[in-house]
Amino acid sequence: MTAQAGARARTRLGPSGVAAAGALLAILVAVIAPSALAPGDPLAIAPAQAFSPPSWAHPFGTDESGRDLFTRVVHGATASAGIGLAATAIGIGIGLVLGFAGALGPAWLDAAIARVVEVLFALPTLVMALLLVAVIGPGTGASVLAIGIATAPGYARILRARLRGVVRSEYVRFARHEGAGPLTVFTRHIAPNTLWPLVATATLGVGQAIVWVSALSFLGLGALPPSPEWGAMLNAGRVYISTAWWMTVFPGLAIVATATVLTVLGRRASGAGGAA
Amino acid sequence: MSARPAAHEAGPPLLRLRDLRVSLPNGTRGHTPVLRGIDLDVAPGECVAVVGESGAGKSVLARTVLGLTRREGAHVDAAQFTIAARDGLRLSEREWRGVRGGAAALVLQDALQSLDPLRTIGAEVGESLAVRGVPRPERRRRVIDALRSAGLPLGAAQPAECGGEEGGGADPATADDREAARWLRRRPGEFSGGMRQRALIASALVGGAALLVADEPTTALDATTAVRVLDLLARLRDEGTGILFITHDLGAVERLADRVAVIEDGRIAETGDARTLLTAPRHATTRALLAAVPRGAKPGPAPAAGRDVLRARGAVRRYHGASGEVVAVDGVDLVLRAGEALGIVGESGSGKSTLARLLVGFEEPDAGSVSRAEGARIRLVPQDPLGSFDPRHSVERILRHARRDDAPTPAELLRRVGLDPAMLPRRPAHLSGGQRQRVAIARALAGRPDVLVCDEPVSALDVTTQAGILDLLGELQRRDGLAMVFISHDLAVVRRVSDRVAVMRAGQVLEQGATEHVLARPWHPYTRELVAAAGSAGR
Amino acid sequence: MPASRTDAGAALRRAPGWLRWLAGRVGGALLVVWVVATVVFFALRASGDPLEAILGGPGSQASPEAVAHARAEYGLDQPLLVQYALQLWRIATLQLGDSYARRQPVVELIAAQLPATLLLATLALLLAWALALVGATIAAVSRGRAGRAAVAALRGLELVATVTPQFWLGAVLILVFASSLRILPATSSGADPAGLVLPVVTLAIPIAGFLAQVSRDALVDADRAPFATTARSRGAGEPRVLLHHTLRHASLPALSLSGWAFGNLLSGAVIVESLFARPGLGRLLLDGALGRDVPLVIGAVVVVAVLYVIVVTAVDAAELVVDPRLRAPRRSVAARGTPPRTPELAVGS
Amino acid sequence: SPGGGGAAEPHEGGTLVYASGDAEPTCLDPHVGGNYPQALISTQYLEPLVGRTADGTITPWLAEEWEVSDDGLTWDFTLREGVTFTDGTPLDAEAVKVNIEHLQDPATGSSTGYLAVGKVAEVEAVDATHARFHLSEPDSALLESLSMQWTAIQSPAGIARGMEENCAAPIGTGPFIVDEWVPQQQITLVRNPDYRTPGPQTQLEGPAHLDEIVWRFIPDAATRQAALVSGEVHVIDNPQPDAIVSAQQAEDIEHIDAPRPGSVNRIELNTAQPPFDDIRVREAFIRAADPNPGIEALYLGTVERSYSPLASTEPTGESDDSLFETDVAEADALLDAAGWTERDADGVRMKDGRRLSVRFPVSTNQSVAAEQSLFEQIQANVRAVGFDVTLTPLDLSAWYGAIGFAEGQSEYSYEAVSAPYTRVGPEVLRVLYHSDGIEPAPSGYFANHAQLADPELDALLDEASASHDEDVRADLYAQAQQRILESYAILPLYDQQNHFLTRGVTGVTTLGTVATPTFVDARLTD
Ligand SMILES: Nc1ncnc2c1ncn2[C@@H]1O[C@H](COP(=O)(O)OP(=O)(O)OP(=O)(O)O)[C@@H](O)[C@H]1O
Ligand SMILES: Nc1ncnc2c1ncn2[C@@H]1O[C@H](COP(=O)(O)OP(=O)(O)OP(=O)(O)O)[C@@H](O)[C@H]1O
Ligand SMILES: [Mg+2]
Ligand SMILES: [Mg+2]
Repeated sequence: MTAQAGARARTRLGPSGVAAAGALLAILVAVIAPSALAPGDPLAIAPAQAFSPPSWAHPFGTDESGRDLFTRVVHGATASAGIGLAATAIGIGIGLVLGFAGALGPAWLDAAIARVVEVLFALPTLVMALLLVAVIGPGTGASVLAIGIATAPGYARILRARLRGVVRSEYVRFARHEGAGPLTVFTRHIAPNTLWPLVATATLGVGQAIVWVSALSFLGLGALPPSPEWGAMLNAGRVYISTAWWMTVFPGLAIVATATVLTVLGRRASGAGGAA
Repeated sequence: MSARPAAHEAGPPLLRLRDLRVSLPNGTRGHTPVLRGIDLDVAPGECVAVVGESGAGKSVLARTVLGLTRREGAHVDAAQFTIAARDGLRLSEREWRGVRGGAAALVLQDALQSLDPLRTIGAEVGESLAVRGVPRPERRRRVIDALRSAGLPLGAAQPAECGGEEGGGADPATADDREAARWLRRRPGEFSGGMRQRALIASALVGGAALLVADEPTTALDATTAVRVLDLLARLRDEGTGILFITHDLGAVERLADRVAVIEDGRIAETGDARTLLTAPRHATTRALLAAVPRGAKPGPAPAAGRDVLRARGAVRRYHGASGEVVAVDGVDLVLRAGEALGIVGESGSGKSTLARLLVGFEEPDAGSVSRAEGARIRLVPQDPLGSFDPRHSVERILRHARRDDAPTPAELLRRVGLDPAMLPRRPAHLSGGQRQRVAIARALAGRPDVLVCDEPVSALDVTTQAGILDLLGELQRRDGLAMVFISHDLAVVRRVSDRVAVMRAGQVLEQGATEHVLARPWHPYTRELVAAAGSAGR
Repeated sequence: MPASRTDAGAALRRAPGWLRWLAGRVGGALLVVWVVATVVFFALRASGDPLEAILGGPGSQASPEAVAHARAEYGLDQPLLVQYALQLWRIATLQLGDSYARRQPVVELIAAQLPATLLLATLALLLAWALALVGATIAAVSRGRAGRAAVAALRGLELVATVTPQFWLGAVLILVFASSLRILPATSSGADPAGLVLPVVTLAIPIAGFLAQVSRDALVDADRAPFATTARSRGAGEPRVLLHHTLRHASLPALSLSGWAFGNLLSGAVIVESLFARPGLGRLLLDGALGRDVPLVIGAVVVVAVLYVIVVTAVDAAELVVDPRLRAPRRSVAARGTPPRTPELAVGS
Repeated sequence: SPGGGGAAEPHEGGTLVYASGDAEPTCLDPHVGGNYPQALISTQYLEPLVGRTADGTITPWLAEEWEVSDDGLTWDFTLREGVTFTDGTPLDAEAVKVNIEHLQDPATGSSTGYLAVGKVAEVEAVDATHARFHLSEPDSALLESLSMQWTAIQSPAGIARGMEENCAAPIGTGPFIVDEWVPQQQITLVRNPDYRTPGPQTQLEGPAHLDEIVWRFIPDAATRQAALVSGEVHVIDNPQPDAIVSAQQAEDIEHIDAPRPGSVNRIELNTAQPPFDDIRVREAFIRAADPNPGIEALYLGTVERSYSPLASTEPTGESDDSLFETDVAEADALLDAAGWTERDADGVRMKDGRRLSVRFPVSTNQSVAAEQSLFEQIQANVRAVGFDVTLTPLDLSAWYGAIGFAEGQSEYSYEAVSAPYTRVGPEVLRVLYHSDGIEPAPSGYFANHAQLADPELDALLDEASASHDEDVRADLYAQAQQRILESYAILPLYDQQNHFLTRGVTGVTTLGTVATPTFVDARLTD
């Protein structure tokens, strides 16, 4: 990338966007190759060094089993982001099916889906997730599924609204009027205008899903020990909050930072994409 | 207007500006000069018009006169800045508040959004009194007086548009008062544009302002309503109010102003007596401005009548709104022949756009029929171009997708409509309204159309650019035999481009015929009213 | 049957506007309950033995009598369709059954816990509104370089607030205000004002972040709107412009988001109530979910859904009061941009 | 009111607030089910027939004296005279009979109490104050059984109201009366004005000092601790080790360390199915577990490592640390010998295509965070020799489900578990390790999670149960303990932790039975 191109990107993103992109890069590296950032073993215990405050040897300190928190936070990115991604993927998958069926199907189907989606959206996410957990039982998989299903109505709603907006838009009408075939219209106008904004929404959604799943972890329904999932780490550290603040602060910051970065980028992407 | 005494010679000026310079923050830390030396006087009972192209700095001038640019971060400097006998450069914010709404009042450019939609008319009009602590009963009385003098029919149960007849009668009965009270509780959303504009003027006058700054008070209104507002301003002027009248409409200037200042790029280009300046302009800018005003009939010979390319027979289009059914187009019969230009005029909401969409086939008629000549290629220039562009596509891509046959390149198309080809990579959302309109025209031309349906294609353009586009369309007609439907609410524009004209109201075509014939001898009363309004405002 | 439906439809179309509006709301509420009932019904059947779930998970070791009773009550020996109808009927008639774990009717349990949650949620919503409007006001009145910095800081704060996990925030607040400073109690058992402070703050902050964002945008828009300049041109000072004009506009999106916010508050109540050991619907629901007390969870979800509909209806009514444009005839409705029902980009609540 | 550093004089009356970290009971009658949370709260309103001092001596309580026949099959209890339950029903032999029958009735769903009175064939009401217990076989632990809160005596009229009502407010003879139970919020206990049956732990004659006890449930340890520090509550249970340490330094907070009697806290390995049906695999697990450094780090010196099946408070406890020395090489060798020689990609041992995996359900309601961390460390340690341990934190009911045996299952779904079951005296060994304990109680609970079925061990335990000679009994229990330890079916960790922190209150004592606190002598000082 030339300096000029870099400058251009910077002006488009703004300083907060650049910072967010940088942070995202770090998170991505942590997700893909955690060992590059933190070569240690996130599960290696060392009881003798339990509860060490942050130091050069342990930048984030150690936890109650003497595990290095920096290593755990870095390696936790895979689990947390994976959970967030999986839940979002489920949500979007269901949302896509409902959204497309509604917007492109017959009117009665659209009406039915619209009402049902609106109704499911009315149920608070955690309430819905708990309902599903009550029915299918607790566990990581269950909580990912629960958050996925609980967020699906939100995606379906956004997608359907956008699809309807695009399908009925003046520019699609103009394209047809100018003689573009259905396939051209779809690939040229409909798909980019509905799916790209969805990427932005999904970016935000992953951030939110991480927070949701960590909430389930807090409620004892999340990741299994000793997985370095951030929510579970946070929950474990919370017990020692008055004597070992670092056990709560760093995983908490990881969640907040990731969600913030994804939110900033998601908003920016949706702003740049030009809403229909 | 002709027999009026020259009031400005009587008293000391209400406003005196010498070498006023204003620069506004430009977002990247610095300031950009917007006004660079303005000299201006307004005396009581005098109307001084400020005309100039879009972006010349007219609105900035208006806000500066009321001391409102300072909170926008402006640097204001002047050799002299006297308002209401005080030094405008030295006034503190608190002292300015005393001036605003008291000695001087402002009617903002965006008239329809200048009343707070959440507050009642009474509260809005009475605000400058409330700010000054005027007790409630007196406030009410003065608000009612101001509204009456602005020509609002307070007594009527139905807030309908009435003419400018004087006052509310000799003895204001208590029943009348109650009616007025109910009136004051209404909100801006319940009124038409003209009534809102008058309420806004009333709110400026209620504090007894000696100087009224009116920034384009008529642009948002249709011709008939505009005339009434201009009449109101004239009456105020005659009653002794000094008016700084900002506009780009030379017809309005002619009707109202005593003196005119032509502003170009933040400087006064020419100033002088209204009649002399309009008849014998000295400065090039003024001359260009005058030349660009559309006037006269369509130049050149009438085209040879060709085959029918578009035909509507008893076309009806209804919409279902929440408040019931709207018949947008109600049994229209129309024919467009090859090579011909058909103008359509009518007030807002009369169904012009709906008819255009029926003609190009964007909508199907609910009754009657619309037929198009076999093989004729039809293109639409929509009224709201932004929605017709894919927001993700660049101008270049939009034009490329629209190209047919041997149409010019995108860059060439842009040049034809007076745009810089440097705009090719831009997205439509990042263009101004006028630029978008021209891209829409370029896109329509890219399709090498036989028929062009233009829905208000020049409404967002300043007169100079407008003239260029009208010339381009005329040339296409002459050279390529393009048939055209041209919709506009501006009678002068329609007259200049169309061979025939149709007048619409409430979804129906009231009358149609050869343009000059209809305008010279309108038989429908509505057409007569329209022509009269246009004549008095525009000529 | 189709004839009667058409009649009803026609009658409804002739009915006055508010009645139609109310009918739509009630219809919405019924739909909510129906969807919930259906989802639960099929999820229960899909997850294995519904009896086991009804009687409290695999560890319940229910007595044969209890099994027989539940089998009869839920019609589990009947065909699937009958079971489904039975479930709908039970919910429609508010026969939510007994909580297996607490041996009490679900309706009673919920009725006992509801007031505490409603108090919590209402206070949190009010606080969130207040915070949002204060934040928006600061943003609108900030000028100059320091002002820009303040606004930037505020925006950052709002953003972080929206993504901060509540359980973490609450824990930090407990550490600071209860353990270290000892000025506020860490737990709250009911309506004691001091005990409510921390839970309400914890619950309000993320939503305040969201509401502040929309209010700030609305206030900045209103501040730039011609009517604000006009008000200034009449001699109105900044406080007056704020109080009489712009702040009302800024409160509109926050108001119309309240339905969504309320849902979010109920999500938050699940966490906050267990963190602060507060009684309430959220904790009841959590205990129910953890203990797989399916009748209890279904009951709580139905109640939450109905509550949501009530709140949205109330919000709509409140909007009518605050925004006269919604009451005016059509032409002016079009003039107003439809307010967001959910913050642009929030996927859940 | 919170704050107030100065130690004020203890005063009469007032409301004591107790905050429990245990799960809120679903029934306040400890006969139903029978877990520790029920024992905790029922100590305030129900009293047993006999008491027990901290050193294990059985003392009179509701029963003044007792006599056992030579064959050990008949016990005569003489009840205190003139005692009435708080509903006015007299405490008589008939009431005792009703209580024992209540425990034995399958419909009651008792687990702990049911096991405790398992050998009682019948109770005969000889006259108003004389109850005769007929046993099916001799039971030397009968007095210990009857000293526990799970067999405490309730008003027969109360029992007759039916399970639902009795669960909401059991009626006893204790110093307090259940006044109101607002589920999820609190239980209010008010003073019993006619109280006159103090147990061995108090010198008090007459009603308690406090007007009222408010019993709250604050599941979150950090919140509970904060509530104590900020003065919202007077007593908390299940404190975190770091809270205990800081309490030991703080002057306004008292620490009560009252380890539970009977069994030690241990991890039990399921010997009924692979891989722990092979003693070599069990030994390998135990040799590799290496819990000591973790116990030190996590408990900050508040607990001591145990090598015995019995708590340190049990005089008959027998320990053997030589069996538990950490030896990773030995563990590897044992596993190799047992045929777990292959390793999969993750380094987990395999045998015949089966992974060496261990399912370990953890009851979050019954285990503090430090303990769960210790399990994680053990998980990491045994991982080094090729065990793949899956820790599953579960809510109480789900946990019961996980260790239970449902119809249609081919095997149990746990290989390791740590259950908090205990009872008074060495008799706990029989409940936990006798093969009879594999059979579930009416509640569905079975105590022998290790599923030890060792006829010789059974014989030792039966014999000890039947013997009334203390020395013989001690010897038999010692042998039994040695057998249990050598079977490598359990990994003893430490005493069952039972700490309380108090602030602004004096006179809180714990019973010598299951170490539950009593507030009969308590007085507020703030
Ligand atoms: N608040 C502001 N901050 C910075 N620049 C401004 C501001 N307002 C106006 N300008 C700039 O000042 C110049 C003059 O604008 P102004 O609004 O006065 O034009 P105008 O003559 O009123 O045009 P129009 O006829 O379109 O209303 C324009 O270039 C505009 O971009
Ligand atoms: N899509 C629509 N749905 C409902 N009503 C509509 C729709 N389009 C137009 N109308 C109504 O039909 C009538 C005619 O509208 P149309 O846009 O054709 O008028 P117009 O003459 O073009 O007005 P203007 O000069 O303001 O552009 C109006 O009352 C309008 O409110
Ligand atoms: Mg302007
Ligand atoms: Mg139109």
